[in-house]
Amino acid sequence: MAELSPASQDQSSRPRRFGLGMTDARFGLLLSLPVAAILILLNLYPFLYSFWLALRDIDLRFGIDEFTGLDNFRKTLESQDVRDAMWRTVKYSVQVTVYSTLLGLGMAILLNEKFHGRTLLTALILLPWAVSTYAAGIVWRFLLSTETGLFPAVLFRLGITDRPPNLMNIDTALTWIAIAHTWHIAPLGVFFMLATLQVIPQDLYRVGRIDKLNAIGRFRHVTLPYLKAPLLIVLILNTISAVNVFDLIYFTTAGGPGAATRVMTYEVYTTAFLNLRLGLGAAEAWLLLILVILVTLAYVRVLYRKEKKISTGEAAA
Amino acid sequence: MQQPETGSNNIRLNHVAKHFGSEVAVKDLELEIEDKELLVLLGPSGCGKTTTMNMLAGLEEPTSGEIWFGSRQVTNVPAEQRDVAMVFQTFALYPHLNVRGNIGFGLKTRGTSKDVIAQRVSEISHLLHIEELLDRKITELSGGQRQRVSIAKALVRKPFLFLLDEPFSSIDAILRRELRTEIVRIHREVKTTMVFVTHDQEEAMSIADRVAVMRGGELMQVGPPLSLYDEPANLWVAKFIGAQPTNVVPANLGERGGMAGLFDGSCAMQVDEGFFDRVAAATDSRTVTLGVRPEFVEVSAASRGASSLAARVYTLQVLGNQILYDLEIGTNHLLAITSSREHFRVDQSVFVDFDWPNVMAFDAVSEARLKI
Amino acid sequence: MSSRLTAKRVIIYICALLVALWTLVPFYWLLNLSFMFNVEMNSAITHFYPHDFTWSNYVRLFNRHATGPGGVDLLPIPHGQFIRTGLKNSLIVAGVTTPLTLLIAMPCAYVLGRYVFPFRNSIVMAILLSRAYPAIAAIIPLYKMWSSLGLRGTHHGLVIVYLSITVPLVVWIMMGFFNALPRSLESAARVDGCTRFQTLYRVVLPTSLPGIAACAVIAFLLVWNDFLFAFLLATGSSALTFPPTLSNMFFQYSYPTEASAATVLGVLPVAIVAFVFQRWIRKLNIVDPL
Amino acid sequence: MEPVYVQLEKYKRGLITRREYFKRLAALGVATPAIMTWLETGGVSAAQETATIAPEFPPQDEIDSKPIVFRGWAYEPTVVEDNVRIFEEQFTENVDYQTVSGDYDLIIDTMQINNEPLDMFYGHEIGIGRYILQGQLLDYSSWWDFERATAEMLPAFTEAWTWRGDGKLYGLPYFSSVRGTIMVNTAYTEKAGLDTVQLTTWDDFYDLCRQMKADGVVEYPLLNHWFATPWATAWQFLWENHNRGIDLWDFEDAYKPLFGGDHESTKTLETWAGLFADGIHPESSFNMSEGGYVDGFATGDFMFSPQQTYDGKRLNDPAMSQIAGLVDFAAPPEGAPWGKIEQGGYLLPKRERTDQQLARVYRHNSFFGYRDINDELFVAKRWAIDHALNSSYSAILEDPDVLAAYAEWMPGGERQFNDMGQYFRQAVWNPFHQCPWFLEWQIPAKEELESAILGRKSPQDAMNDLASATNELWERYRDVILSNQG
Repeated sequence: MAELSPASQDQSSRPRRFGLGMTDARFGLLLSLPVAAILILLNLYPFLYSFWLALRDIDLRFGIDEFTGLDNFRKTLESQDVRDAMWRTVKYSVQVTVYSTLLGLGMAILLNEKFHGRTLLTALILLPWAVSTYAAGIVWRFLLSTETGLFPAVLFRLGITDRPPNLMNIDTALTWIAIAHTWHIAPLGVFFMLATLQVIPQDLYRVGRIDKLNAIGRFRHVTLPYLKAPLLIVLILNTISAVNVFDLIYFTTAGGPGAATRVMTYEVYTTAFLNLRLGLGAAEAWLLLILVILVTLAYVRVLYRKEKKISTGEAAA
Repeated sequence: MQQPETGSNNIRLNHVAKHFGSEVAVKDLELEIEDKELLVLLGPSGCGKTTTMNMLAGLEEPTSGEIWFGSRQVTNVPAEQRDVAMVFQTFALYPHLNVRGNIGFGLKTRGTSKDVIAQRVSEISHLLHIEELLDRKITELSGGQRQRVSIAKALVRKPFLFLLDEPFSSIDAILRRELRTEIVRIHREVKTTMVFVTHDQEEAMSIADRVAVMRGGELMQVGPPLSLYDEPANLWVAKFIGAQPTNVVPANLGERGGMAGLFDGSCAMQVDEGFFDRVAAATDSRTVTLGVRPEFVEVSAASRGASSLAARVYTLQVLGNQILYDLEIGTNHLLAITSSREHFRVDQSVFVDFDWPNVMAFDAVSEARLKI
Repeated sequence: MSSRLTAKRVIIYICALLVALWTLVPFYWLLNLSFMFNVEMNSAITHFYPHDFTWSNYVRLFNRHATGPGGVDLLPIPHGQFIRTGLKNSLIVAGVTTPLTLLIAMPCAYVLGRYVFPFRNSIVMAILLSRAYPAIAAIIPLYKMWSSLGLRGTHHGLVIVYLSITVPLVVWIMMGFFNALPRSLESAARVDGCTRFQTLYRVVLPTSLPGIAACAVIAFLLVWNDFLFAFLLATGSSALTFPPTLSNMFFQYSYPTEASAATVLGVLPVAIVAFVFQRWIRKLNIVDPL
Repeated sequence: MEPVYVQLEKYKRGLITRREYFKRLAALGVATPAIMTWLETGGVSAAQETATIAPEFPPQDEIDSKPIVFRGWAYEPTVVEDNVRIFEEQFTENVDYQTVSGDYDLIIDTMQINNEPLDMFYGHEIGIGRYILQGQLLDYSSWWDFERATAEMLPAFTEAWTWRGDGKLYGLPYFSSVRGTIMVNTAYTEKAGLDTVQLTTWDDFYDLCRQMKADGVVEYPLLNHWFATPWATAWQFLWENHNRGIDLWDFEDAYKPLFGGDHESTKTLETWAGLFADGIHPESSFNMSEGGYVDGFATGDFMFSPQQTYDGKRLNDPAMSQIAGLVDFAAPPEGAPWGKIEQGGYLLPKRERTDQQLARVYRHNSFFGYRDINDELFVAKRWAIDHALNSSYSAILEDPDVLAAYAEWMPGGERQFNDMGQYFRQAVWNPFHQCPWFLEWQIPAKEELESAILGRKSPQDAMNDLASATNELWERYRDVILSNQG
């Protein structure tokens, strides 16, 4: 007859830590409770509260606070300023998305090649991403300024212009800020795409060579199919980042010259904070939110299949 | 092999089932694991053997049914309270601890004193010949060493039940053979109930006291390796067990002493009368499926009459002192193993006879083995 | 064949050089300005490097005098005290938020990556949406709430707000990280006698240290770099963090030289941290953990 | 003699002046242990003055428990801190001083809305209308030195601190300046062979700029007050039209806008657009911060620029400027208004206070905005001497110490100092700055004016669009304003 081993006796004499009642479901709920609380109190509640605010005419400066229904939304939709700002946001976002995605792709392809200093360069390109948007704004403000800027000085020294030109003018300011934004955000896409490039089997390129594909052909038929999904996600993330731009504008042009860089976030900032009309500002923010949600939904759609895979995949393992 | 005895430390699975959503991983499993035996859970991937093992370990809760460790019901007891130890396919060694820390971890979590841990670790590392590895990092070990460490880690606790989940599948073939013998040796020394999961029937046959064969979440058969080989419960087990696949020959036995149609009548041979009688005693149907292991297929250059089938050598493989022939009979194929030194060439015409006393017969519909 | 390869290598090195310039020149220019005297910066022709190199802008931020060109006495930069307080506050707020974030986020990320439980998918979806929620939209209700709760202009008020940003992001990243860990380690731990909870902190977390450290860096950067929330929820208070105090150097009287030096003080620590940890950060799939 | 508590009551109610009160108290020979303590710790020179100090007012323990809350703008905070220290020493007081940096108006508004404790804060005259409408501001008419102080200020500057709605004084200035003072880079006047620059009208001034360009003296003769900060262009539009005698507002009807496409002011904008189109003014100014704008002139690229009077010091500082020693004031036109008054001052927020606390706050605020314990204009003079922030108190404008300090920085010495005094006397106050929705108005104003200057819109369209944006504001707030002015 067998007897219980000593180890088993050790075990049975010890008090139970989490009782029999601890199931996977309860464990999951218990551990995600703090995060759920944060999401509800600091994300969901303010989100609903902002809708409540949008239904009121709240003018802190003049102590006005009354329920006006959908009036703020009507004003927002009718406002030419808002329409212009929305259009600028779209123009800006498209620029940022295109520049940063293309640049990110280019840098990823470059960093996937073998050359001396590749490791260092890979490490360096993280820096613009690490220093945040406001710092990117400051840095580019100084680069572009007519008085102290590098670019105008170079153009002047090279004799291309007869004095340091004003690059940030009413026509070009938005584009320059988009370039600054690109400088800041492109690295994120680089890492994402580089990770994908590095898992493409080299054999596929060998097969490509055997099948007499040139470099462009190999990119189209081997690289691109792999990059499709990450590329799409990078596109969407860059777009969201661009739509939400604020610090960059605040630190460079503050909406000017004229209204050239008054994007939607700046419009919301002006209404809600400079003018302290929180209700109207909240309504404008909702318009911005809808734009972001549309982009995010695309994101969710891309990820949806993977998400489904993970939840059933757990069960099978 | 020993007769099952109803000891107080036997492990019982009563009507255990596990569902994942609509997927049924294990279906109404009835199994008794005897005290101190080495039971191998054998089956192809997806057969439910790993789920069964996880339920034994307490890593999964059964959807229905009960699990008993001796007189203790453990159905819903989580792993940490079950006193089981487990060796994983991926070794599952903690990378943040060294070998010594890994081996002692399970004891430490159970509050064993430091001195006892040190003593046990040194005992077990001696048993597994890994004393010199104790202060190494996990990343510095080879695959075989890792496996030994993970076995040591499991054994050090002297668990009530020792589970091994395909422990050798990520190790190369030669080492795997060594470790098989090792496992048998260890089992003899530690005298603990072991459940060993594998999809490799050769491995199962070579180490098991008893083998439990599973398929599609169902238990097909339990028994000592030889009995599985000799008396498979059904055609599937017969095909699954054995170094070379069993030849499956659909047959219409016809009249006693007459010719039987094989392979849906595409060829005919005379069936041994003794065999015919035994089949006739077991079933009314004349249509059965014959299971002929390749070692019971005889190949000769000359025909022995009506009991021989004409065939052609399609391919041959030399397996050391034996030769495996793939023989073509019309459009059908039969495998045969001979240990005779007589060679046949590819494309040579040969004659095939069955060693009738060793031919198995299965019900053509249920595929259950006919007790003949 | 060999000549073609050489041409390709030349192109690669040219591209690498361009990428390096694109990345580093803006930083160089910031440093360049920060090492100039005001007079030199105001000269009619912009200098590409400081002809009269000086640390004075940095020194003067720390309430010290310096000697300018021609022996002129340069007063301390008045704004220096705000910059210093701002750096201190940023350190406090980021320093408190980061460990709290890890404490709250890690268990949740683990169960989201590993377990099936009620509301799991709702939580994942909420995290996803919270990440896309525009800060400027989020801040309007928070401004009102924080004002009436008396949380405006306090360190803990900022910490709470930052948790609402860092926690979802870290959960999002680590969820994928935990999901990619070999499952057998946890099974082993359970069999070795660990409860689910012990498994988490004795096995899963110790083996995930690189990922956790990288998340700590990301959370720290996120808080350290935030401008908008601090700007609107802490201005006018002694809890104001670095970025909004810096912004004030761009409104009225301050020189690009001085503002550059102040910017460098805020940017340099994060640049160094990011550079040191970049290998780990890159390993995390920040963008798409699923 | 009345008993002490009666006199205290009178003092609190402003029925007797502080001096009178102290004199009477001294005459009563009141002395307490508090004064002894103070004598031991206080300085020797201050000790001479202690005879006139009311030792029982306010009681020492109350001072320590409830500090006076002072929030200031983040300009030279070390100087302010030192002033706070001096005040605390002079009066054995307790002050909680902190600076605000960032978007000042937004922050102060937020603090006011949240009823955060505040006894004095820095503000511009342009803010008082807004604060008063919020019901957040207390006036200074019951302050004991009210009449004496207002009599010492230049009238236009007093007017700036006086709310049009009730005619009461709401701020005490610690510095005053004239925005729009024309600075001249004398390197270019020398090149052009000009002795002095005597201004007459804005049109003549702009003609001079054109002339300089035509003569090839300088690429950009003018750096106008058009920079990126929201109010910059808007302010010059207000003051220049005011100087030109053009009325933009109906002040009686809650700042109803009079301008529009056909209005006279559109011509001003047309002139501006012409300056830009003809290359008199550079495009880069629209990206400059306020500091960048001053520094822009300091690069020496420009001949003229309307600046603040006090910027003369910075522009002539060799540590800051490329054109140090070359910056002069253009002489303002004889008798005609020029530029715009701009002051920094201290405002007194409403909050629950006992009368005694109010007396302490009055004493505190008058130290920073008027006179110290020695009856000196200490704070104002210190700013004028150290930082060229001048004062609307005539005494400072004529003070020999201040003149001496100016002569050190400015190449023109006494002549320049006198020119500056002239600017002060001729500066005007545009009452629109008191408009409660002034901040809101700046934003569309900047957009529309800049669009017209940069040639994106015709001045007529810009002014029409600005008028319609302004009308919206006017309609929205008209009733609130009229009821408050009622």
